Amino acid sequence: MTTEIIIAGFGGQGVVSSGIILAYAGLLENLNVTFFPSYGAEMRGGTANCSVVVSDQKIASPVVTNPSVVIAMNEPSLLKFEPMVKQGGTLFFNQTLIKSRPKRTDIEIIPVEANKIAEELGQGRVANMVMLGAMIKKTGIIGIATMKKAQRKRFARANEEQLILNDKALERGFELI
Amino acid sequence: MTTEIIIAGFGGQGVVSSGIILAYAGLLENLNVTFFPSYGAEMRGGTANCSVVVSDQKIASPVVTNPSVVIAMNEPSLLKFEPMVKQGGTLFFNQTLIKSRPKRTDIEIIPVEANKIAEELGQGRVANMVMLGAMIKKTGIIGIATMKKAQRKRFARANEEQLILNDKALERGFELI
Amino acid sequence: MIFGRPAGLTDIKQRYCPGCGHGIVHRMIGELLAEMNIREKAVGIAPVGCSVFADEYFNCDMIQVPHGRAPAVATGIKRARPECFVFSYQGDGDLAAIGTAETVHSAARNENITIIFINNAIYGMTGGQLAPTTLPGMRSTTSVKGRDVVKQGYPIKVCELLNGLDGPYYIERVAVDTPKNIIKTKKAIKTAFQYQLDNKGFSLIEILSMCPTGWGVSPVQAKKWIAEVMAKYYPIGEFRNRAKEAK
Amino acid sequence: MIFGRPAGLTDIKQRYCPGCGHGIVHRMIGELLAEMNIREKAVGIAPVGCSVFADEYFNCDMIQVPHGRAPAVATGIKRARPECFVFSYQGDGDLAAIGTAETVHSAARNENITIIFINNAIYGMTGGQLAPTTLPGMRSTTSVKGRDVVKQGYPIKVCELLNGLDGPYYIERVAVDTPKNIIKTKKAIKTAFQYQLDNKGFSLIEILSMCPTGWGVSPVQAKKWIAEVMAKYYPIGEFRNRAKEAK
Amino acid sequence: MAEKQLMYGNHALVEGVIHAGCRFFAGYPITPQNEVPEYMSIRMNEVGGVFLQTESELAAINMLFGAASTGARAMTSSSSPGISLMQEGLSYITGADVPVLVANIVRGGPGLGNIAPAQSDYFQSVKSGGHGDYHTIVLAPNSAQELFEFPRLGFELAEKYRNPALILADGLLGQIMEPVELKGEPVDPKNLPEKDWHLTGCKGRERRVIRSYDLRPGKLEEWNWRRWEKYQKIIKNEQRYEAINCEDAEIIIVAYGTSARVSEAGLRIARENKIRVGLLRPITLWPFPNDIISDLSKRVENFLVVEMSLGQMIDDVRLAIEGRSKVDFIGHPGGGLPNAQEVFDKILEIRGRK
Amino acid sequence: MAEKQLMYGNHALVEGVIHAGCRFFAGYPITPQNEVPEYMSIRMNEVGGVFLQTESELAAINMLFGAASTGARAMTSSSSPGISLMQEGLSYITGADVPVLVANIVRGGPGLGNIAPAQSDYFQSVKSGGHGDYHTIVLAPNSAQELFEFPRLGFELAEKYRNPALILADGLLGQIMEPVELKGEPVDPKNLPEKDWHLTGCKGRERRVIRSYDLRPGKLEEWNWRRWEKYQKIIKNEQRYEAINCEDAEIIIVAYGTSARVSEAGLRIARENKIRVGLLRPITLWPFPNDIISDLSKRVENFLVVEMSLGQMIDDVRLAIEGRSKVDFIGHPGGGLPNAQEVFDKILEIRGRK
Amino acid sequence: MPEIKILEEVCKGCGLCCDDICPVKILRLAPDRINSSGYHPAEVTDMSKCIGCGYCYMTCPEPAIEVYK
Amino acid sequence: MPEIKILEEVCKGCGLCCDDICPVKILRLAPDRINSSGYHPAEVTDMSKCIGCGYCYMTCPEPAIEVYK
Ligand SMILES: Cc1ncc(C[n+]2csc(CCOP(=O)(O)OP(=O)(O)O)c2C)c(N)n1
Ligand SMILES: Cc1ncc(C[n+]2csc(CCOP(=O)(O)OP(=O)(O)O)c2C)c(N)n1
Ligand code: SF4
Ligand code: SF4
Ligand code: SF4
Ligand code: SF4
Ligand code: SF4
Ligand code: SF4
Ligand SMILES: [Mg+2]
Ligand SMILES: [Mg+2]
Repeated sequence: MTTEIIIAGFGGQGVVSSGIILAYAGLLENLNVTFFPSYGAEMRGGTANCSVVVSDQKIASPVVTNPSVVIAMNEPSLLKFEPMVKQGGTLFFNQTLIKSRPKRTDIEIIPVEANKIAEELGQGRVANMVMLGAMIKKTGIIGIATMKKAQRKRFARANEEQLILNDKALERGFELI
Repeated sequence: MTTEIIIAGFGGQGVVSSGIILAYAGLLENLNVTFFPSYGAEMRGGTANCSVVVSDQKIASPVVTNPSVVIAMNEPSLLKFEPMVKQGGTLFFNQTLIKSRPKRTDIEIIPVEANKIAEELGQGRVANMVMLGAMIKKTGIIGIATMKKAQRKRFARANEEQLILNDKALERGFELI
Repeated sequence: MIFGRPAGLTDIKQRYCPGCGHGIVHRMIGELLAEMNIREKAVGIAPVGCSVFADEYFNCDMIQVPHGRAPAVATGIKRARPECFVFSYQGDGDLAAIGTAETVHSAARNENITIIFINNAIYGMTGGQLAPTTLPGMRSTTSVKGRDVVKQGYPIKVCELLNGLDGPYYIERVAVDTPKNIIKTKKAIKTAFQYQLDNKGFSLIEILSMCPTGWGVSPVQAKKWIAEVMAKYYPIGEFRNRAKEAK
Repeated sequence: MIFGRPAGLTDIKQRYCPGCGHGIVHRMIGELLAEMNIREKAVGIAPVGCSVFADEYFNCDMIQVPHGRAPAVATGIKRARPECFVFSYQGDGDLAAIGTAETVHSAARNENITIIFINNAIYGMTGGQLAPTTLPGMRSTTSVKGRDVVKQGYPIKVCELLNGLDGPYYIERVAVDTPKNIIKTKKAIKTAFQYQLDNKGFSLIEILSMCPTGWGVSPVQAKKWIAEVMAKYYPIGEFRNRAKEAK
Repeated sequence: MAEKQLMYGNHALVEGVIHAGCRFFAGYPITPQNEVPEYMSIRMNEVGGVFLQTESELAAINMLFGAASTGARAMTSSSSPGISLMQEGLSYITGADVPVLVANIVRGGPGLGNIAPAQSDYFQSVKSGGHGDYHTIVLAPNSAQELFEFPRLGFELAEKYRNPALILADGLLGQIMEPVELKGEPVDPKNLPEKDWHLTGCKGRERRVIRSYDLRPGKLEEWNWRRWEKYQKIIKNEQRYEAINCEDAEIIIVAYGTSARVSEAGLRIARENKIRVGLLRPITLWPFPNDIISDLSKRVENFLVVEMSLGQMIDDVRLAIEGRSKVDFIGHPGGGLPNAQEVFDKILEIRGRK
Repeated sequence: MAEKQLMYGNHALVEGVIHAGCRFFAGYPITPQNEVPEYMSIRMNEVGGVFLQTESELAAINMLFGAASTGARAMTSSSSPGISLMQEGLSYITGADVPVLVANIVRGGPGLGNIAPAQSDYFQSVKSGGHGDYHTIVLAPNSAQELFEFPRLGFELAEKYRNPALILADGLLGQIMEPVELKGEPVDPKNLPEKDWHLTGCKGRERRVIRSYDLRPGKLEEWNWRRWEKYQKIIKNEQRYEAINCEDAEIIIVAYGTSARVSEAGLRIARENKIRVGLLRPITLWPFPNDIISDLSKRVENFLVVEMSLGQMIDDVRLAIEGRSKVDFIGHPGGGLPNAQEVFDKILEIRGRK
Repeated sequence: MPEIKILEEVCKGCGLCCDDICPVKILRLAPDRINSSGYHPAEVTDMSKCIGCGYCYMTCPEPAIEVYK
Repeated sequence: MPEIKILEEVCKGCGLCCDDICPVKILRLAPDRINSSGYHPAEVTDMSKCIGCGYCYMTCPEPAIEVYK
């Protein structure tokens, strides 16, 4: 099975980290993975997004054009990526920051109060973890235990409280579904 | 008729001027002409030489590989260009500065005491004029009157004594033959 | 309204990071283009750097040019159309690294152009690498343990360097960390612009400017760092003013 | 024999014009390579310019490099093989025009190399065009009426320019017009060579040198012109010597 | 087998360079390859190598010229505009027969263009963007794994033939993360042999000179012809490619780098639909795998070239095919990416025409 | 008819540039084109134009970028190594759709090479030595007369298509003296029309922006495709060549510049010997006169390409011929010159093979 | 009565205006709100104190502040 | 007795050594001779005066002068 995922949001929303954590997790489960970030201007501003492919076969193309899963962290991302989701795919969106609502009916749509929950946990920055938790539960492509390992690989230099907070956020998201 | 000429010598020996004067002269006699100088290092040192083609037809190639006329102003030039002279062609060489002697028997060889005569005229620099005088007399491709006009075109900014001296040098060479 | 977005800036929202010094300088240039009535004859030059987008932000004719070559392009414009007002806007990597030759020679020619030089001691656009102006010991993504002057050399003090030339007409270093310095900065830019209008020749205004992202600090920490550290290494002041020498 | 062709020069007859200053400097470098016992670990860099042929003349390993890039090549050699003695030999067009950035930055890095800089105020090799060092009013084949500082800008004083940097260790300007100055020149070059051997860093020796051909005068007139005109505009002397500052 | 690590392509390139025994890097930042100098600055520090962030790409390529002339394995990395600035230097280095390694992580052009992945520097790389008659060996990886492996191959070929080698990779390959296996024994720089042209100081031997000029009449022409012979050898011995499902193919796609990966995805769809499509992926762009394509063209009617450009490699494909087969094209210039569906659609179209 | 004057090719070029109404020159000395800046400095002074001797070729090409952006006819001149340094600038200028004129008086390469005439910068000129997908219009004069005439043609084409134009002439053409007729009415720069993209200050109009980048997803690709359409127009409308004795030819020589003149001399020998040889001289190297060669290849069995290089234009000839005819080659790299006899001998050899 | 207007959608919450530059210290970042770009915009605590000096405007990179008299 | 040797074939007749640099003024360009490169070489008028200071050697670009003691 091959899952093609796009995660999108502001620079500061941990979009790239989310993608890398997913890729690490895939690798930990001995799957083939590719991760491809794409930014706006040379480095500054605009919205960032990344494509992650997780598969049990050799991955030909790391380029994702119709993802089966999209995580939209902010308004512009929703507008941009909702139309791309493959029929029958799943769209996760950050209900806290996104005013408008998805329109498609041929895909499954999962609203997540990512920032709200994150703020409850005391740190807006972990909204991406909440999203990831919800996503893996829903799609089942990766187990939560692996995700916890993976985020520790990604944030090797982070302090323990932060890592624990990340785990909590993953769990909160996981429990949502 | 097409005449292909190569003139060669040291930087300081007026090789390039000689070629340009010949080209001017050809133009004055409504012939087609091309002149092509070639130096050694970017600008400095070594021996310089130039190719002149004078013809009553359109000139295809300005590149001269077997000249019918060669003027050698110094030793290295003689060594380099003697072998190139077309069978039945003419080789003029500067007897004053060139110790060795041409060997070929299938071409006409004209020794000229160019520097000696020039020094007699009071200026070594006009040796090239002496050579030109001898060459045009021998080959008859250009008249001496035209040559005098031509050198005045070349040395437009020179003072009158110099121009007269040049004429004298042309004549001395002319008379040699 | 006594203070508000100047006519010399377009309405486009700027892409710079929060607290970036570029915006402050943009605002002042935008004001001067309007106040000095030169917007309509100005041709501005955007470099390669975070301010590559300056060609969207200044409300006048603009050209975006190869990395470091702004002074050459400015020279071409000014020589071809002396009636135009020509300014380039450049970062430290652009002006003091890859563009060193063009900077030095346009100054030596006393080319009648104005260069606004944003010294933020870092390569902002590409992600915070070492700049020719990165301070000794200062961290960057290519000097993670801090600039080692033995291996990576000493920073270049652009005003001091150009002051070794006979050519330039006006050279001054300023900063945008406090309102007081910001006001001084505007004055310096205005003086430089005026000298070009008076055909005096080459002016360069070096502006110490915050790059919170590249420095990895908050905007407020960044502005404090300018006063506490940066301005000590790059002293603020007028280095060359031939108008005064003349007197 | 007390004076004669030094072991640091090859036997190849030099292609320079009669009375050219390059030959005088070559001879001294050739002597020092032998006297200081560094010939066998030296790698010399020939520029693009009349001295492109230096790669035939110096009796040590040599590399001929792109116009103006000698300091970069020197950096590459020295960093890759610090045990080698590395010197570059460059003209004013090479070093102060197209090579400006490499010159400034190798100086700023205080790269442990020695640059011998032949300032003959002209582009000799290409036929006497304007150089960045051509004096105001001086004629060249691209300034037939003399250098017009308004249109063609002011000459670059390389020592004064580089002295605006913190990096360089030793900078001195000398001349080869008289035996006295020639002796001084050799002393300066020797000092620079020694500093490299002592790992002190960057040295540049600017040498005012005759180009009779480019100047359109006789060799004797040329050498007189250095004392009477050139050295007045480019004052001879030591600009930077960190060894002395240290004390 | 070393376990696989998740790595950026740009980091894999750095590891490959260190693994190949290179201890000299000089370069200037530019997106999308900033991770190369950044990570290189850390790794060179760890292995005691030289890392130089230069004032410009001109300085970088000329520092390589110097370093490599002493026998050091030296490399630089940049992206399109920076590589354009190296053309004079590359011409000199090739003219002086000095081996260096240059990586171009290509972005959209021309001009400042953008920072999206592109393959539009093909001509510059294989036809020699600098002046004079010369070629640089050009390797085209298509994965992080190959970005790790090709630096070593590049140095080996460069030194074998005394000629610069290029690694040409679109920005996507530098920016992706993939599992990479750090295969093989690392090269110890101390074991690299001294060659008879290295500049090391002339102690105990004749002095050596490295230059790219010869003003003696006719000599430079002779030198160029000698280089030509060298190039014939390279063309004969070093054409590299990967052929996927070409045996029975009725349509063959020619693509390299990311285009090749997307094309392979397209090929899979085609095969699922029982269409016999093959993929010929050039690994050396110079020497171009001319012979295999020429052979294939004797039995395959249709070729499809897929490039992230307006069409550059297609010239070399057509030169190999010499009119024997029809050549179709999918192109995406300016940082555009092809996708598998579009490749498959094109295949259907070609098929429809038959 | 103006009387003919004996002129250096390089001086004829200068006169042609002034004649074309160009009043902006920026350049850096290099043999074999030093006579261009030297004479230009005098002429620009006379006509009140701008002459700038720059600090480098990089500065020169970027000064042109600025000057031409204001609507001025701007040109620079250099030779091979200097042109290599302009590749980034040319890529930007093309990417910004700005017309400029660049002359390359080619010398032997690669590297410092020598100062003898060469044609080894063909690839760099026609395949675009800079990064990204682009082409520059390339004109190839073969006489001092054409060096006088082509600057005007170059500016007109450059402005018509908003694209840089190159004049590619081997060093011999710059160095020879030939009679030149200064034909036609000189262009008065004051009469050059203002275009809607000139940067002149935005008084009374919308502000204008000249740039070569677009970071918005997909936009740069669209822009490149628009430029591609422009290029198709140029290819369709601007292929220029001179055909000599091609009507009845059994063997056709393809050569430009000095090679074409030498080949014509060879052709004359052949015709004297009753051998039906023709000469197809490309005048535009880009767009390459593909169509005529393609047509000729449908009836002519043998082509002979003569270049002062290891063989570069021959690729474009083969792309036009697509295997229909046999292509022979005479090459002289590194500043070597062909000669008429050798061309004739080759013709005999080809004939002998039949 | 001088007063200022903060363009909340333009503000990037950099906080430069909220530090020590306002002579009457009436600026801060809104703790409770974020704008659609996800930034906490600056806000005025007591407009009546404003003296219209314009320092906040001068310090603002965007500028997201307008000052009225 | 110091003396110098002039390598006539190496000399380019530049005259630098013949100007004022020789303290005893014994150098001049041979008026009558030219070498095979066409230059009038330097010559010594009165060797006995030579003090072996080496100035001529130092001044000579080629160098075409050797000094012996
Ligand atoms: C020839 C070339 N080299 C490198 C780059 C990559 N690049 C873009 S911006 C930049 C440096 C920007 O730093 P600076 O000039 O200080 O501007 P800042 O972003 O700090 O304002 C670099 C190296 C490029 N675009 N072109
Ligand atoms: C890239 C490049 N530009 C220009 C040239 C032509 N060129 C050769 S030497 C030279 C200048 C030489 O002048 P200088 O450096 O002062 O040395 P000099 O001959 O005076 O000793 C120039 C411009 C070149 N070879 N390469
Ligand atoms: S990176 Fe630095 S300079 Fe660039 S926009 Fe951000 S803060 Fe400003
Ligand atoms: S041109 Fe000048 S610098 Fe060059 S060799 Fe002649 S005299 Fe020396
Ligand atoms: S105008 Fe002055 S007083 Fe009023 S808010 Fe701004 S800084 Fe404070
Ligand atoms: S300075 Fe401007 S952007 Fe920053 S917080 Fe204040 S209003 Fe917002
Ligand atoms: S050594 Fe001294 S004294 Fe003797 S000739 Fe030479 S300069 Fe004159
Ligand atoms: S200085 Fe040397 S070259 Fe000049 S004249 Fe004297 S000996 Fe001859
Ligand atoms: Mg910066
Ligand atoms: Mg010089």
